[in-house]
Amino acid sequence: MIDVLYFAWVRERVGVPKERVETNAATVADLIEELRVREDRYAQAFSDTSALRVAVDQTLTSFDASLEGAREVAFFPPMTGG
Amino acid sequence: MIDVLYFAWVRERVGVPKERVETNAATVADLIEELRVREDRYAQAFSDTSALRVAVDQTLTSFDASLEGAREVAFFPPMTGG
Amino acid sequence: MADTRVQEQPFALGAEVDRFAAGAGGAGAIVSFAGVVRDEGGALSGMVIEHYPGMTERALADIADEAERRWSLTDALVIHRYGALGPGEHIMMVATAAPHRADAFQAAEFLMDYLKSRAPFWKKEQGADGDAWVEAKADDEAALTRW
Amino acid sequence: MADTRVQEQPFALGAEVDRFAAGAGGAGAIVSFAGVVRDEGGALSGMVIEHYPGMTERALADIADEAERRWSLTDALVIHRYGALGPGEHIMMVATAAPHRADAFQAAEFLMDYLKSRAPFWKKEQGADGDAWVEAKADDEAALTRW
Repeated sequence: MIDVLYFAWVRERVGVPKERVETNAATVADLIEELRVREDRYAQAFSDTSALRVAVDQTLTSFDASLEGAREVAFFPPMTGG
Repeated sequence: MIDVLYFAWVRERVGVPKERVETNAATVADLIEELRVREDRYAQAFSDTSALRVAVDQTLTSFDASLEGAREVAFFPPMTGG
Repeated sequence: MADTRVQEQPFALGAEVDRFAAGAGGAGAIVSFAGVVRDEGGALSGMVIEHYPGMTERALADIADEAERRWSLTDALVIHRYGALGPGEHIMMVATAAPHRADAFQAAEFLMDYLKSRAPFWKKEQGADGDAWVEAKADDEAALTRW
Repeated sequence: MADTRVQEQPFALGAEVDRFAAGAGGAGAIVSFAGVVRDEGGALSGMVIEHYPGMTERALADIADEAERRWSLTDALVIHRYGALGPGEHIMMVATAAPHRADAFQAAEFLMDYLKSRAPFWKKEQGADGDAWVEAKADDEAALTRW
């Protein structure tokens, strides 16, 4: 079980800001593949991963990052702070 | 006749902030030569012109600048504003 | 030690600058930056800023720490708002204090470049044609390469 | 149009930043810089700033005009004091407002570089060992070459 968070238009496409996901995905990329085949809204949100960023346990990382021991994964578009 | 102004340590060496000088000097460098031979305090103030800056009519210029029509010449060390 | 704040409520820019300057003992140079909601000639009615609670606080503290490691600063401050903001409202500010101006300026620019692209905030602008998420600029990502 | 002021009396940094920000319509970015009298760990008891009345006002206006020519600014402000100042007092400030942050930062740094070396001010520091005119730094003159 892992907490998956969505922000900005990723959140809007998925339809929820946060959910607990039952998964054995080894990496972020594996988790994305699992989600993508579940429902169309996930397929929409993850249609272009080059437009997405990911954080594992609140630290920016890459899509091939391991999920071993991870409690929280977040998907969002490039940040627009400042 | 021209107004000559001195600032910072140039003023301190010359001993006055401003004076009217009777001169027919054609350039700033000529004026400096005239002053230098007058009194030792001028010789002290103008001993190293590389440490001095000059403005003619309130505009920074060079020592070979003409004094034709000039009303005011000012001598001072490099500026330390800001 | 840098002070970093993430908050929904407005902040008073001038009062923050004064308080920061008063506390930055020994500094010869104080730089501040404030980001303001533009109205784009009336085309924008406001914006909503979403953020990632928890990660945001960590990101701001990390970015401020990095600035204090890289430059000789006596203090640094970052305040960033989230939630709904109207035109003319202050979105965020940074302030830096240093013995010399080059450090204060560079650290402030560094903080801004990193806040733009590495702090988890997302802006949605509200205009006459509806709402739209602000897209990250390639320029902003490129700005990071200078540090 | 830039506002430039040469004055003996103190100015209120935060209040000036607020007033400037409020008047800088359409700007997305507000940068301010303040120069502060350092006490050098108690070694300095203050400073006296001499200036060239008449030329100072012209130099500040010219420098601010040049900044507005070179960058896309919505406003600029320069305030510079002269006379006697104690440790911790604000010597001067600049503020710039622009649609984008790069312009605001660059214009503020440009203003500072030019004020340092091209505005007719001279600082005399008062220390335990007597008074001494501050010497211009080669770094400050070199800083002008980047513009």
